[in-house]
Amino acid sequence: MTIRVQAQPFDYGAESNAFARSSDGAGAIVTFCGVVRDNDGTLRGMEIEHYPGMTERALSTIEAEARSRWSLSDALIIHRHGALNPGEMIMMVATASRHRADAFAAAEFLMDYLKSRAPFWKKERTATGEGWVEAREADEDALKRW
Amino acid sequence: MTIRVQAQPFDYGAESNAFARSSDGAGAIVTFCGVVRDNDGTLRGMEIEHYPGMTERALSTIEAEARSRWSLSDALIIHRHGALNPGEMIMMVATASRHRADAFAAAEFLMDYLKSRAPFWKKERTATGEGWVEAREADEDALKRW
Amino acid sequence: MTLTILYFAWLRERIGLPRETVQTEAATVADLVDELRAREERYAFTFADLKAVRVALDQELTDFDAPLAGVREVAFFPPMTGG
Amino acid sequence: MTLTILYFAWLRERIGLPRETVQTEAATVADLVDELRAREERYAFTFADLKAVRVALDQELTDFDAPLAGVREVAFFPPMTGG
Repeated sequence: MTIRVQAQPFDYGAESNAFARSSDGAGAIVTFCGVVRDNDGTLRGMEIEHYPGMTERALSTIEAEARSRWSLSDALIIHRHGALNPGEMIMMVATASRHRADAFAAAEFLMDYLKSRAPFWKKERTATGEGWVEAREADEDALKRW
Repeated sequence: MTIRVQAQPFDYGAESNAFARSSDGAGAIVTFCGVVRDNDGTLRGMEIEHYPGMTERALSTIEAEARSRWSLSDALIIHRHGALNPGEMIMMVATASRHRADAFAAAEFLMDYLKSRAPFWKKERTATGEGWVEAREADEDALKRW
Repeated sequence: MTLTILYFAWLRERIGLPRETVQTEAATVADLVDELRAREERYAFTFADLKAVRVALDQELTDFDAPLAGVREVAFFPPMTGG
Repeated sequence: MTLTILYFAWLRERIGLPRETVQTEAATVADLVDELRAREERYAFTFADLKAVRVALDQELTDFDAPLAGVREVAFFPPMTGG
């Protein structure tokens, strides 16, 4: 089980391969990767603020909860903070299980909780100014199903 | 949208990175990778037989169905056939969407249909002999939810 | 009519060949299976329990009561185990 | 009691500092917020609508009616937008 909160970029593919290799015998690997998206071509960049200390605690709690609910042989969370450019990878999660349904459910659970319960805040910088990304009601609602 | 059925190994990480990069603006990337697992340490290898022609048709149909159900900017299916060793990667799917819920649902849908509706058959070779892997009832049941 | 029949996985192994060409007037897949069963013991053995067999006509999954009119390729195989 | 208060995202920007130390006898988070609001306009402005504010005590998410007894670190921030 690995949690990394870092300013520097990570290599999604290399992390996915390393995770799959170390989860020998798992059978089913699921990964999620979030990319800085530029919906209308005006995004210049993004700044991610976080709460050092609480971030790691929150991610550990979320991951422990996922492990208690599903049969996982391994899990990985990497989340960046600081300045990011459009197209850069913000974060990834990976889950490994003998059963694909567990790997999928756990990865989606980790994402849902990470979105609304881990202390990260995104600020977008566009051609016309900058502003904090507002939390989506759909993200809060997504927690209710678990 | 890419479908590849091949005997040679593929690089899960490199494919994941290339997929994420080409899905610029998608925001959410989900991948699944199936690994030859050796549950009790007796597996020597696996042989995957398939039905050339029908395999590509079935995968295309499944992928088109996923695209009609969810908002996907891209999808990828790679599946190997022939001889595989324990620990080798059998197949992967990847989905890209602006919304993570769509990317997750589509990837799980692709996996569920690929398991039971694409003409692949696995034969396992162990220390004591060889045998065809039997279809699991749970895999057939998994289709009912879609 | 002339049909190409393909066998996969344990059906291929039991019958002992991956494909063959047959002349038949069978109206449905079930009729064709009956003709094959009547041929030789290995066919009767292979098609003993149709619950364990799936069929595709011209590469589309179908049922045993599907008509063969216009079909060129019939494939028999066990439930699929991809992924 | 002495509390360290942390502010994140737009709360940090509106108040103009990332952290401060306060002496308070506030019994709950809500009491503390009332004290802060009474201090200066920028606090009143920042805490005008508590529906848009979340609070953590010693790095655990909680509610505004949570007691402050024994707490060392209070953090105020908007709904989280990670992932």
